Amino acid sequence: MINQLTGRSAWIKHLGYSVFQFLATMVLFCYLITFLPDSQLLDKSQTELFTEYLVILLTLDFGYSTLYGDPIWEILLDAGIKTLFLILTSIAFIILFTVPLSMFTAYNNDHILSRFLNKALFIISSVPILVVAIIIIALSVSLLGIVPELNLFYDGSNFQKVAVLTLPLFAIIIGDGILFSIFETLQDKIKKIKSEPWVKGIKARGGNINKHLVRGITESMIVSVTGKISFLISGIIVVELVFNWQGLGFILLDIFDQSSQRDYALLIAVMAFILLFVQTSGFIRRFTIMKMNPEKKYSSAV
Amino acid sequence: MSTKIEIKDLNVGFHSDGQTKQVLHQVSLIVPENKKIGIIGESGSGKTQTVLSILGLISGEPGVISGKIKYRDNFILDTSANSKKQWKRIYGEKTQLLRGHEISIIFQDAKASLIPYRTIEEQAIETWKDLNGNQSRLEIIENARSLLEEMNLSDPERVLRSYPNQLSGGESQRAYIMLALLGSPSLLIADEPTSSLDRENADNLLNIIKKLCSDKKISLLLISHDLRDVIEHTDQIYVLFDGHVLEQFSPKNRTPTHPYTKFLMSMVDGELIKELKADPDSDNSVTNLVQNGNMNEKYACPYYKFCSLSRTLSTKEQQKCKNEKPSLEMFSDNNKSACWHDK
Amino acid sequence: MKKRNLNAKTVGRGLFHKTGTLALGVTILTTLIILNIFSHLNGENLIKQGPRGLPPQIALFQILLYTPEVSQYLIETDEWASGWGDSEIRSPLDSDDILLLKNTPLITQQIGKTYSFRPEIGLQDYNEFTLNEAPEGMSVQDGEITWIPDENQVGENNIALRLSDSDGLEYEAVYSVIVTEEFFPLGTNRRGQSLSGLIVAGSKWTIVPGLIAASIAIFIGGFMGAVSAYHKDQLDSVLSYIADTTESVPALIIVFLIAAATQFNVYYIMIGVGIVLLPSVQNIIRSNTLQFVENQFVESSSEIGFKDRIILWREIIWYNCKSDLISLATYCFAFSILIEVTISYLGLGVQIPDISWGVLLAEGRSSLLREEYWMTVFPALAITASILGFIFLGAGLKQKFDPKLK
Amino acid sequence: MLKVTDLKKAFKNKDGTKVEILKKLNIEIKKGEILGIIGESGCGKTTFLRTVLRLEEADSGSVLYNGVDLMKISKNEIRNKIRRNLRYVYQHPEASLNPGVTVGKSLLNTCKLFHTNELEKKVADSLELVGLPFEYKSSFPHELSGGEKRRAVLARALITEPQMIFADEPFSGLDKILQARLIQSFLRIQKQRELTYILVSHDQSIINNISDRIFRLQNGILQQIKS
Repeated sequence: MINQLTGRSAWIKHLGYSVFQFLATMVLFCYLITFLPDSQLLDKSQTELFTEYLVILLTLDFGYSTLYGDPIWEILLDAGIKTLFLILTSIAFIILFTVPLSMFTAYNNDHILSRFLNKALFIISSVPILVVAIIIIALSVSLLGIVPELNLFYDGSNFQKVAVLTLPLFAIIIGDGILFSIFETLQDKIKKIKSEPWVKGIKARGGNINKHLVRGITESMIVSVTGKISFLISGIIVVELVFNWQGLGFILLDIFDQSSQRDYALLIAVMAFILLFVQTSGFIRRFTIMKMNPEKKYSSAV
Repeated sequence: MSTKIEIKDLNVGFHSDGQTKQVLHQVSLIVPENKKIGIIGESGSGKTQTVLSILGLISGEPGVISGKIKYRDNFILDTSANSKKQWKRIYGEKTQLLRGHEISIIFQDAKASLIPYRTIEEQAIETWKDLNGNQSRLEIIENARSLLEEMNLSDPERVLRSYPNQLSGGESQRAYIMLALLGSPSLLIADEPTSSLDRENADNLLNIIKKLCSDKKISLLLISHDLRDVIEHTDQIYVLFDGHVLEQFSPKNRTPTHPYTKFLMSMVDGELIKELKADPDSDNSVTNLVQNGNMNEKYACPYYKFCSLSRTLSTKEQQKCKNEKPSLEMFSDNNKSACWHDK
Repeated sequence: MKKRNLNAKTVGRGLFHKTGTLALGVTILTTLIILNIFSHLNGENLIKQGPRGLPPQIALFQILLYTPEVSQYLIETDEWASGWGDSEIRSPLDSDDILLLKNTPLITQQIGKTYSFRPEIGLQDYNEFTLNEAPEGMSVQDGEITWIPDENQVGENNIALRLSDSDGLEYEAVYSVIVTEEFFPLGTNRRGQSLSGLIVAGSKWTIVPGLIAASIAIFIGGFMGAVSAYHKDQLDSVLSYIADTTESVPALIIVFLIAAATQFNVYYIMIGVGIVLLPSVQNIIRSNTLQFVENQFVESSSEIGFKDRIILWREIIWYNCKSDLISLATYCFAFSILIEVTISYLGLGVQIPDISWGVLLAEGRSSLLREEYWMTVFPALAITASILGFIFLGAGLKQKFDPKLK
Repeated sequence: MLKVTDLKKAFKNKDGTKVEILKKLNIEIKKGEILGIIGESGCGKTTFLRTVLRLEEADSGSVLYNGVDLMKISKNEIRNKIRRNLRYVYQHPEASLNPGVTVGKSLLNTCKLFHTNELEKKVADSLELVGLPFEYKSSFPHELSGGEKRRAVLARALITEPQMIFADEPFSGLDKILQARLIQSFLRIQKQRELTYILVSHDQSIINNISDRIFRLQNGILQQIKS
């Protein structure tokens, strides 16, 4: 349905699609959090709460956080950077890992290594991210002798600094099968390109198909990674809590753990930040599909 | 008259679930200079492998087993000359040089063989870069436009600027042929260009190809599974069946004698269908559609299982069909057919 | 005839041996069900109480997961104080410069079972070692200690081995053995509860919650996907937009929200998990059905005379999408275990008096620092095994029911 | 047996202009004959077949089959009474065979719609009629070759003992030997079951020789070429 919107004003339509989806989700979220039991708010009715939260959302003046005391924008910035660090580095790591690997397995498919790789990744990807994170911590305690938590980063040695930064990334990437699913999509994409009749035509005239392969891989990489962002963020929230990494996930849990005087303004702010990130990646995804397949502008089919 | 391409006793095979299946058996073929040669063969007859062997694109093990291929007057493949490693290397290098420059090929479905996300103009430039030609962009586009005009295309400008899915069937065919002829090859191979077209469109596509080839002195190798394509548009026809060349004849001065080719002719001019219409259960038709011998046994003559002629012969003659392999070399003149009894 | 003898087709994107995966999946599923029933029957007395932080009593696990402390001393006699009081000075020896016991002894034993240990002495030339201090009933025959603890020896019993090397120096290696009434195969946690009992009790969160999540995701998601693809009208774009929107919110946040709103009731949370999984089921079934709708299959079936209802639900869904639905259902079960464990670990799911593998992981986390790994390793293994079990089950069943792979 | 009187059908393409595919078609099909319709691809021959069988609604016109005007009666009536007599063999066999179920089961399901007794026997007979060995009953469509798939589709059409078979490009895209065998089976079945064929194709070499009467469909009108 989406990539039918092609043509000059297409990207405006895509933008509209994302903005509307963002607003709709946020409004729904504001409505849903009025259901959270809170001993302090018994006097206010749900509609009052809902309008209160909507005002906070639309005017964006979150004020001070009742949970941590500092201004919400500062908390958002500080925690946001930490979470963004995890998101962006894990994406970089995924790209570095899956692109060469899928190129290898797609080219020599029946090689024992590629069969082994597919099997190993299939099994590892079904281990939940929580278990992977805890195993990594157990190993780092017993082998490296350090407990990889964020505060160690500030006063630890260089080696400890590196460990604190990289170990959570391993958990994010291996856990919950993100690596395997992106590896699988890339592999299929390469095989699909190589079997296209026009690729045979290029080979038959002695041309090289690598630039088409690279183009296909970049498109498929961008589309599959941006499509998996909300899945990735779920994993990152778990990793933040297991590695005591004070990012947005950490704050979310603190708020949901409270049973009274919840910091609703901070909750809305954090949720808005996360959804904004998800929607931008969704927009990038639709935009890449449109940009990479210009012929779709004039195609009758979807 | 010098020959463009000559294939001598080519054998090609593939590994498929365990055993090696030979796909081409002693295939020989000559494409003389500036002539139009046709290969007729149904699915699984090995016609595509013959084309791929000329281009050196046979992949998989063991691929080319033995045989010689000569281009103009030097061998690009000669398995008897030196060790396997050596002739494979020479074969690879030589075909690499020929591909695109000297020999270019058009495949079955024009629209699917064009790069979907590039305009025809961009594809022309990319083709030219691949052939590391030295012309400038403008010259290439000019060259492309003139080729399109030669194929009486009404609005070449629009075609050049549009994407493949914006073109009609005819336009995408002409664009595809233009790309193939952009490198001014000396041999054009057309691998079943008409298989998804109805009779009328097929004829005018082949006319375009024929006209261009004769204007530009390009020899043509036309491969099709429909006899009508090759009968009307080529000078010499090779009939391929199950990897063997069963007959070689020129359509103008001689009617084919091999039972398989006669069967194909009877299907084209409808004579067999009339017979079937008259009496569906008749078994004296050109091909009695029942099987000779049993299904999975290998006989010397590849066509024995379906051959209606052998059914009318005495058992002694049938023995010959079963055990001795008929070959083309039995005849001197140009029209040969691999059958003991069809003379 | 056409039937090729299909060799053992691998499964799960063609990776694993067909029947092997199904067998593995089925065995894991049956063990989970048996554990479930077992824990419902025994109820409270399933979890035996024992000493706190006891390492696993199965020898192999103990050696793998626990290194006992063996303190070593050099014994010198103090000339001054000869005659009264303890004349020995015991100065501790660091295990780096000298290692009295090369092999590690087992440090747990159940009453009534024979405890035997043959120490490999680290010194080059030593004479017989003697038991300086040992619980009653322990004896040494030609280098092997044997002992059968009885009820009143329950608890810690110190053992001291006295050695002297060729030039007369005397050493002592001291370690303690904990005697228990019950057998704790996997050891106990910080509160002394038997880990094996806890894991069996925790297994009740693997089947039932999954049922709720799977039924919501499969039935509602499948229905919406099929109907919207088959009728391909306004409904289709609305439903796909809704699915796309639900998928844009990270799943865990929805689960947090519902957990907090329903005071951590796992069964309500599983409804949330069902809602989270619903869009992916809907999209998969929608794309499968679209394939049929787009290539004239629907029209040719209605030409034969089937009604619309039959074409969609029997010809397309039942005959062709059954294998996808089954493998999706097993994935829902695996995902529900994953979510239950995660939220229980974070304290938003199962609360303390109740037992869940996630809670065990959370408790085990702090004991990692004290190198008590077994409190984390066994729950982690149980979680991974059950999730893998469901995924293999799904892959095996998909192979069995998928007509194209026959 | 089947009389089509001034059938009209027009399409609205993207920019709203109306394209008349069928302009006042008139044709009468007699019992037991083979009627061939030739037309280039895209001339509307498939639309003609589908509107006659009301798989697609025509704009106007009437189709009389044994006195009943198919255009007027309800869809259910068509499904229950008419469909079994007027069968349509699609151009692409892989689209009409259910890939998820064995050939035998598809035949059985189709047979169950209109008959209640000796279902197994009917399935066996129709398989044997189209020349497929009996064991194919338990094989899946993806295990069959192109020619065998067409025979399976034909078997499914014949199982409800129809009187007329509408076939869209039944023989195109096959090797000549398979094509000849399929034509022979078509003709044998027509003799055994006294069927009426309406064959539509762009391949004149087959249609000219196989049909009793031939029509050409060009820019919306049917002209008779050979009677």
